[in-house]
Amino acid sequence: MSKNKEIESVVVRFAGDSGDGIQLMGSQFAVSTALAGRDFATFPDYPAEIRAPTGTLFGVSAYQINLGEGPITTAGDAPDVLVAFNPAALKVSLPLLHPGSLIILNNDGFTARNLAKAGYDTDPRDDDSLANFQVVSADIGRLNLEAVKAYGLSKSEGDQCKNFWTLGLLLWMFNRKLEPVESVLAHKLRNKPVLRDADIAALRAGHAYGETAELSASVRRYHLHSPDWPPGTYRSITGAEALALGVAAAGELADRKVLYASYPITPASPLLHHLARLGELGVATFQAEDEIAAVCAAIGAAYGGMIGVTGSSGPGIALKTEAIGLAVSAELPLVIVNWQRGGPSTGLPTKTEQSDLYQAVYGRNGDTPLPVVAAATTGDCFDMAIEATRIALRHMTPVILLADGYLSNAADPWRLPEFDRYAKITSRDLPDADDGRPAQVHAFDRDPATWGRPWITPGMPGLMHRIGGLEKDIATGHISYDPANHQAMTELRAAKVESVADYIPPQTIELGPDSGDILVLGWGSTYGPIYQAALRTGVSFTQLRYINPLPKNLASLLARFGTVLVPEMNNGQLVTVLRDRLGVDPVSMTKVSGQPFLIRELVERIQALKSEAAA
Amino acid sequence: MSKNKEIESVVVRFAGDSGDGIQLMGSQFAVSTALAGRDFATFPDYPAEIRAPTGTLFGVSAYQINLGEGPITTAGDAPDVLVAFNPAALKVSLPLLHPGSLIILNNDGFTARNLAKAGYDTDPRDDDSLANFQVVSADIGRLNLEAVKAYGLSKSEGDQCKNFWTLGLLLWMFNRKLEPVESVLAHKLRNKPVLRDADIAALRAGHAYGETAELSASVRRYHLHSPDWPPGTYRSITGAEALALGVAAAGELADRKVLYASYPITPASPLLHHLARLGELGVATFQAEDEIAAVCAAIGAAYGGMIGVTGSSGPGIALKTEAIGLAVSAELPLVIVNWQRGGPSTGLPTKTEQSDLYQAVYGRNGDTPLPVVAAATTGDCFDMAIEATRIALRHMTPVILLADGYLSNAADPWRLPEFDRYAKITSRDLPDADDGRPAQVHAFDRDPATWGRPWITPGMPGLMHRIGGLEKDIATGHISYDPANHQAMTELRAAKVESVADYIPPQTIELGPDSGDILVLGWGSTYGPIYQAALRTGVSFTQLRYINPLPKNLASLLARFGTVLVPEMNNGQLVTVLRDRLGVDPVSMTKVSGQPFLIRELVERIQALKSEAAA
Amino acid sequence: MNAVLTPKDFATSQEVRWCPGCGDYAILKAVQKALADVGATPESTAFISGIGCASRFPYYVNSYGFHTIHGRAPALATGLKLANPDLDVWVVTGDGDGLSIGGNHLLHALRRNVDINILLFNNEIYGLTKGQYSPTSRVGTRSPSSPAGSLDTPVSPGQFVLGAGGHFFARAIDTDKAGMSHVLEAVHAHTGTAFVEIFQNCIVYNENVFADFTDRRNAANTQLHLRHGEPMLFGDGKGIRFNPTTYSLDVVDADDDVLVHDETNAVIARLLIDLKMPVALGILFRQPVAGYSARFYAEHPTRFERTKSVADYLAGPNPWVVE
Amino acid sequence: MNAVLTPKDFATSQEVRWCPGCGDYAILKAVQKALADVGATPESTAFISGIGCASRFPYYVNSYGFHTIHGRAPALATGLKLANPDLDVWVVTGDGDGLSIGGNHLLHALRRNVDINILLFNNEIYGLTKGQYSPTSRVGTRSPSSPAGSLDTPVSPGQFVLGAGGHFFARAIDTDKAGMSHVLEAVHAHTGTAFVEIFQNCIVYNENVFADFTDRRNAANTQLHLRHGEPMLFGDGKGIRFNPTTYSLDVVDADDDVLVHDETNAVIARLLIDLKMPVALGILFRQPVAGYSARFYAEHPTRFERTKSVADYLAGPNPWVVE
Ligand SMILES: Cc1ncc(C[n+]2csc(CCOP(=O)(O)OP(=O)(O)O)c2C)c(N)n1
Ligand SMILES: Cc1ncc(C[n+]2csc(CCOP(=O)(O)OP(=O)(O)O)c2C)c(N)n1
Ligand code: SF4
Ligand code: SF4
Ligand SMILES: [Mg+2]
Ligand SMILES: [Mg+2]
Repeated sequence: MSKNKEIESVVVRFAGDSGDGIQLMGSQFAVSTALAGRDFATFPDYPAEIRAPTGTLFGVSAYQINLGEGPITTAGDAPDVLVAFNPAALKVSLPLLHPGSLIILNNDGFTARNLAKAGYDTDPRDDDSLANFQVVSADIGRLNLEAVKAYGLSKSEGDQCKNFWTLGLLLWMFNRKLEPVESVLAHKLRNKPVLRDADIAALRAGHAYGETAELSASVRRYHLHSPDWPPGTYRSITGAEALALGVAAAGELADRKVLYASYPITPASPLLHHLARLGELGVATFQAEDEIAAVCAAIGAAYGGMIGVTGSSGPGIALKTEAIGLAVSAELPLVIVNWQRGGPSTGLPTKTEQSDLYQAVYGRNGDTPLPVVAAATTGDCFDMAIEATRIALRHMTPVILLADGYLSNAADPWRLPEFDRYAKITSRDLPDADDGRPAQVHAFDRDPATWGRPWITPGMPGLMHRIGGLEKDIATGHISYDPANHQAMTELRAAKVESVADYIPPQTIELGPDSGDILVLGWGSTYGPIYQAALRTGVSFTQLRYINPLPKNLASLLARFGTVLVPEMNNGQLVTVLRDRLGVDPVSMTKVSGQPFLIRELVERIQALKSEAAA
Repeated sequence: MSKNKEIESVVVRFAGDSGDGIQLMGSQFAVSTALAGRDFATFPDYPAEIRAPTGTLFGVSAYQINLGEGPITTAGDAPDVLVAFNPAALKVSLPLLHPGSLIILNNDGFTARNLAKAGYDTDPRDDDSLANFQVVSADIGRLNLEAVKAYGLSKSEGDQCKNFWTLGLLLWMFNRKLEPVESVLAHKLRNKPVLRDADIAALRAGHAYGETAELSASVRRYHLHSPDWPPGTYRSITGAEALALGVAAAGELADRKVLYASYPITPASPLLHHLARLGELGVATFQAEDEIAAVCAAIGAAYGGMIGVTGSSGPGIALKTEAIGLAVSAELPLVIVNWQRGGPSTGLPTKTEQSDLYQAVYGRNGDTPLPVVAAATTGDCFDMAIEATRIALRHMTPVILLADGYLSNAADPWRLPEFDRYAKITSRDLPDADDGRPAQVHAFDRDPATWGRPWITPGMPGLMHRIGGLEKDIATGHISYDPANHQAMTELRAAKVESVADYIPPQTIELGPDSGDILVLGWGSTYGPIYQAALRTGVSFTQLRYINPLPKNLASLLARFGTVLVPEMNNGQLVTVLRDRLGVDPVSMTKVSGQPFLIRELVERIQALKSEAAA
Repeated sequence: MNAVLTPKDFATSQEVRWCPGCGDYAILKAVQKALADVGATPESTAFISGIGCASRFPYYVNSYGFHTIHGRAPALATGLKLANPDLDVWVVTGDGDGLSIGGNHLLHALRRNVDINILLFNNEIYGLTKGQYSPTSRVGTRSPSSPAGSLDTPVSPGQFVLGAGGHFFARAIDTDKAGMSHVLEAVHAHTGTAFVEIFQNCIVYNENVFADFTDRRNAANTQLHLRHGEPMLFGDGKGIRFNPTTYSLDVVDADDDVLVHDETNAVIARLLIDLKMPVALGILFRQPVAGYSARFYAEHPTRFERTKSVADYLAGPNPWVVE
Repeated sequence: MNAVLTPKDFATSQEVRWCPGCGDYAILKAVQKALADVGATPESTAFISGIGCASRFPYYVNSYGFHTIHGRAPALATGLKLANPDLDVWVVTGDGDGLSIGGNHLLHALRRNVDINILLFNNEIYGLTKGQYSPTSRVGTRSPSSPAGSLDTPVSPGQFVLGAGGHFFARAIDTDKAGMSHVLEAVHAHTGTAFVEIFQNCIVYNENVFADFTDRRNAANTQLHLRHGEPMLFGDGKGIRFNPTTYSLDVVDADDDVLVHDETNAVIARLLIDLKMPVALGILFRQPVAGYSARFYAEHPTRFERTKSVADYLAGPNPWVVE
């Protein structure tokens, strides 16, 4: 059982080889949890290798889910239940567990070879290394094969079903119906009837195994309350799914088609994959030859009147920076999504990090400011995609939307938004081609409130004009080398980004009093753990979604607290921005391990600050 | 005569069409000035077009030189003498002049067509628009053609000589001997004897024109004192020439060959051109297909044991950032020279700016710190190229050296350094291949003082190892996805850059008392104008050469002044770095016009601060 | 389609900023004339360029124009064409812009067969950056960056285009009005990527580099003007024949059986590209096939029309309701 | 040169991290064997790769190795080769790494003819990023990024290499030991850029995409193994003939006069590249010419040896002295 007092929840971790179907099992368990109306949060944690050699420590693929009454905002610090398919999976996960946790082992995975690969000299099931835990070891492999032998699958094919056998057992432990999972399977495998029936048979066998009393003695079954959520329709959604829907929604709200131009890269690819299936929503995707071509195609599409969106992760964004500068100079709308991952360079592609903030805010040649926003939760990816597009079109500027690897893959329950209530997305009205002014002047006739220019696109009669990356006259839009004009244009570009602050919501406190000793200020995907830590320590908490420009009231909000703690999954990059823009000097808490913050880590740090404050 | 009290100097500006040979005339005048042992500073100011259409305002090419007793550190705010070859040249330059200045006009350039092109309704020589100036108008075109008609050149060829005719006149005004210029010409045109003789004839004719009393009435001749310079051998040098020699010097001091891999771009190309001629100094150049290939080739060369250097300007550096991250991760030495120009995007290619500081300090994905240094003067380009290489090899890291378009083209007198006194450049000692440790461990056995690793290069027996951009184990150098290791490596990379501060000179005051009301803190090519402004206002002045990390004593140095003024040719980028790193909040003075600071502008601002301080 | 437009209607107020005598002037005139001749309209025409002297082109054409960044015009043009397949999209690039930094985007535009017209102004030099050798410069070219002469073997634009799977390759000389308009009209009519190499004289940094075959006085003997279905004749009574033993093209007397130009024949096209003297001009290779941007929409079930609302998608496969 | 080394001497302690059954394993074995066979030494050998499953290669070879960034290996290898022309520099890349993001660097390495050996593992898919279609994927390839099938016409590695001016193009099948060693030894011996397309089976995302010609049971009829100077024979009694009327290759009976493979013939090489069935394997094209890195030094007066000191250069043309 979860050690945490406030919340009735259970943390389950599935771990095995990449080939064991861990991610599928985990996501199916999440679906079942969702349909059972429980709150949850998930954390898929898989290796960089596609199918790392079996039995190796680095090849362990894991899926962690935290479920219960809620509010649940992280996948949990420590598993209460661990399912380990082999010795490597056990060894890698053990340090995470606290004493008393339940460990379910697959005996058939504990071969001499696998034990050796995991570096076990003696079988941990036989020595006392698991003494502090409650261990259930079952011949999952064998039992599964028996369950599916009727279907005439090869040994290896049959073995593939054991994740469903195990899932069946887990569903029994959590008093779940099998139907929902079975119907999902029936649909997914409609073209592979044999495999479908085998998987379902395995699922039922695992469930029966629990049922037939062989376990009920040793294993407690979980009766979790359902959270008291606001009424509405809910679904399970990953950040990538939510952001894809957000991009499509932005197109619908602006009544324009969308071109998402991208080049595959971890962890940005899922967005491309999801958008590739949204053609019916007016979304087209273009897989470019590289990131430079992708951003340029998106700019070309924006020039042509589509909503141009591109996405990548750090290394790919680096390649896009020159072209992003062109979009700033040409005053074209563009949304750039950065799914951050571990850096520098290729770094840790499958691990999460927030270390591209410098790149987003400062990372261009020239004085080239642009708006930067960040999504805080999986569901928030939907809204921030819309916000980013809204800013891009209103101000005619590229906008960087920061997300990260954790958000891309993690799944949470999401209450469907009332989409019909969302405001339309607009840009400056088009000029009258016949009002006598030259088209070149029309094209740069900016709105003094937003500095957005009219979005005139090729094909419009009478408004032909030329744009480019050379400095242009502030009034006529023609090339200009005039010194005073360059000064004026530099100030205009800065003023444009500052003007965004006139349109974004003021920063609000998420939790706790709106003044006091300690405020925890986060940004991006750290929302979940900070929320829990603040809840448990009673300090105030706010999460930044708008990073450049900062909300106008942020300075005064921060001033109401004695200490501001800024936890980041980087080496202190938001702190630089706050020092630069607000002249404040918050306490920086950094974690650059490729792993999300643990609630525990944050709680400890906050407690320490509290005692300092008290002392 | 110069209006400035402190310094006996004269500012001369040549202006005409790109085709008039203005830059050649200017540089020859500079050579003559140098050989006459006068101090000087030059500022070539030419259009982006190769040969802009004749007579147009945007096509005006100008060359300004400030000469005299010195210390002279800028090309001067306002010309005392303007030579204008056509109406456009006059119109563009007029706003710079102060009343009483001497204007020399080429009558033959003042055709109806040219007047129209320059937007003159009436001929400025006839109306009173030049009333406040001393005007000498000569039929330079005609007189020149007469002078060279003996050589049977075509009209247009003959016309090409008029810059030398004019140069001859100027040399007369400044009491210069003709021989030095003539011998330079004789060498330059040794393969074109006819043209050589014609140019020399034109030169003599122009000189004679002044001599033969026709002018001496109206024009005063300048008798400038020579500066009391420290004894030594001097030469005239541009920043590009100095940096090229510095790169070669770094190779010699490290006893390694150099590969300069680059892709042409304004204003970085001159460095490539100069280095392409230094093969005898062990410098090879490689013109790559693009900037990405250039930086990668330089990294490959560094991996192979050469000193790898690449250079570009903002847009090209943007393209290099991904690969620079690889060099950080692989811990390889690399020098990246950024000749900054007007941005954003293509911006103002031929104008100068300092707006790539953000990009240099913060502009990468991931937590990817690297050392950043900047050259302050043309001569300083020599020393900072050596310093950048020294840091790169000592710490095994890429280093960014910031210069700009002004430094690339401007020429100043330079006292030859005593090269034999320069310290050798070294990197960590190589390990003993046979000491039993695996080569992979050898390769990452870092010096705890510099965090530099041994520079093991392919070809060395027994030390074969693998490197790459994935995160690696801090001890073994093998790929590692371990969270704690990533944390440790992130801290190591930060510590490495911080450790550079242990080896760089402390920040010193260039001018004025070392504590007081006002300190002007500059960086890069603003040295010249700030020096003069500080000299004239009596405030203290210091120029930053080491920007990341900052000199250790900088904080305490700044603390000794009431107000710190930071003038920059950008929108306040160094101020961000100072706020971020030192928590100070200096007064920012920005100029983003593509033009260097005028001494006057700085003096006014400093005076204003003084009165505030007084008030 | 508006037949009454004249070349003047495609000129802008902008002062042209090339060097006096630059070959680009002639190209500009030829393109403006061709636009009028084919009945193009300014509003449905867009010129996309990279960076370089050649890439200044869009400023001087009265149409939509985008002077982008170095080497990226084909990628940007691809996005524009996907946004609005009805536009006539022209890409203007140089030998450096297109074949040095921009080579990858040319490759992929060509193999995808995006419906754009690419004009590569080949002057075998980097003009705008003051005369360094380029990827088409001949071995031994002395330039500021190669004072001892360049080492690099040049790339052949034609071989590159065919190697990339291009379906249209043509050549013209900047000042050859007839040749230019013949080629430009074919370009405009072509579906898929049309690529033209224009031999352009940079009088400042590479003067007369093509003079050996562009010189009018000897053009008859140095230029082979190709016409589909017509025999390959040039000079007085000379012709081209395929030699099946050496697999090469021979110059022969017109009466010997001379090759009849089949612009769909890639084998001959590649031999024509390499032909040193005479130099093959006109449409060397043409195989019209449906272009990428056309197929992009045609082959998509809803042609990316918004047939559903996001509201229909929000719930996903497994929603649940909380009362 | 150290003849006693065995393939094992080129293996590292690193655990190989490809999927079980991946074609890369066979390639690794073949390369390690070839290195031993040609007498390479670990210290004078360097493997440079980009990013991708294929690009993990250097970790598994006991030599110097650099796993660089996506698509840039040829550029980095060029710099390395200039720094140390005595090294054997191998570039390992994939169809995405080499022909998608890296196309421009391949183009320029090839046309410069840099002395490096490029092995392109073509599995017609992006493996490492979980199976999106690649520039060599066939039209209609269903993948996560092309659920309705890809539109893009694939690039032909062979045509690209010849179009770029490459002088060596060969092909081999990952699991064909004999074919691999034949090709790899020729690669090692070649001066200039040697390029090999290796058909590599990605069992996870593109299984058996080459099965139609790699399947051993029918190899005799589906594979044409080329040997310079030998007739192009395959299957039982079949051969290849050039048809001078259609300018194409026909499959004919062995007794009809069959083409004798001349690996220096670019015309035939291009036709062989396009030959669908049988698939041409081995060395399709080879024209040894001096490589770039060799010429880089050979053609420089001082070979970049430091024959003077900076001290000699400081004064410049016009120094003056102040006492
Ligand atoms: C990213 C980037 N790199 C380099 C440059 C500098 N640059 C501008 S044009 C050019 C080459 C021009 O040559 P080409 O494409 O042949 O055009 P031309 O001037 O000869 O017409 C270069 C290197 C740039 N503007 N941007
Ligand atoms: C700059 C950059 N863009 C994208 C990626 C993501 N990425 C890694 S490998 C790869 C393609 C791999 O395909 P291929 O080269 O065919 O190698 P394979 O995995 O199939 O062997 C991509 C897109 C990256 N690592 N870096
Ligand atoms: S430099 Fe050459 S290409 Fe450029 S405008 Fe001048 S003549 Fe034309
Ligand atoms: S994904 Fe494909 S290419 Fe990559 S390792 Fe697995 S089988 Fe090999
Ligand atoms: Mg050119
Ligand atoms: Mg592949």
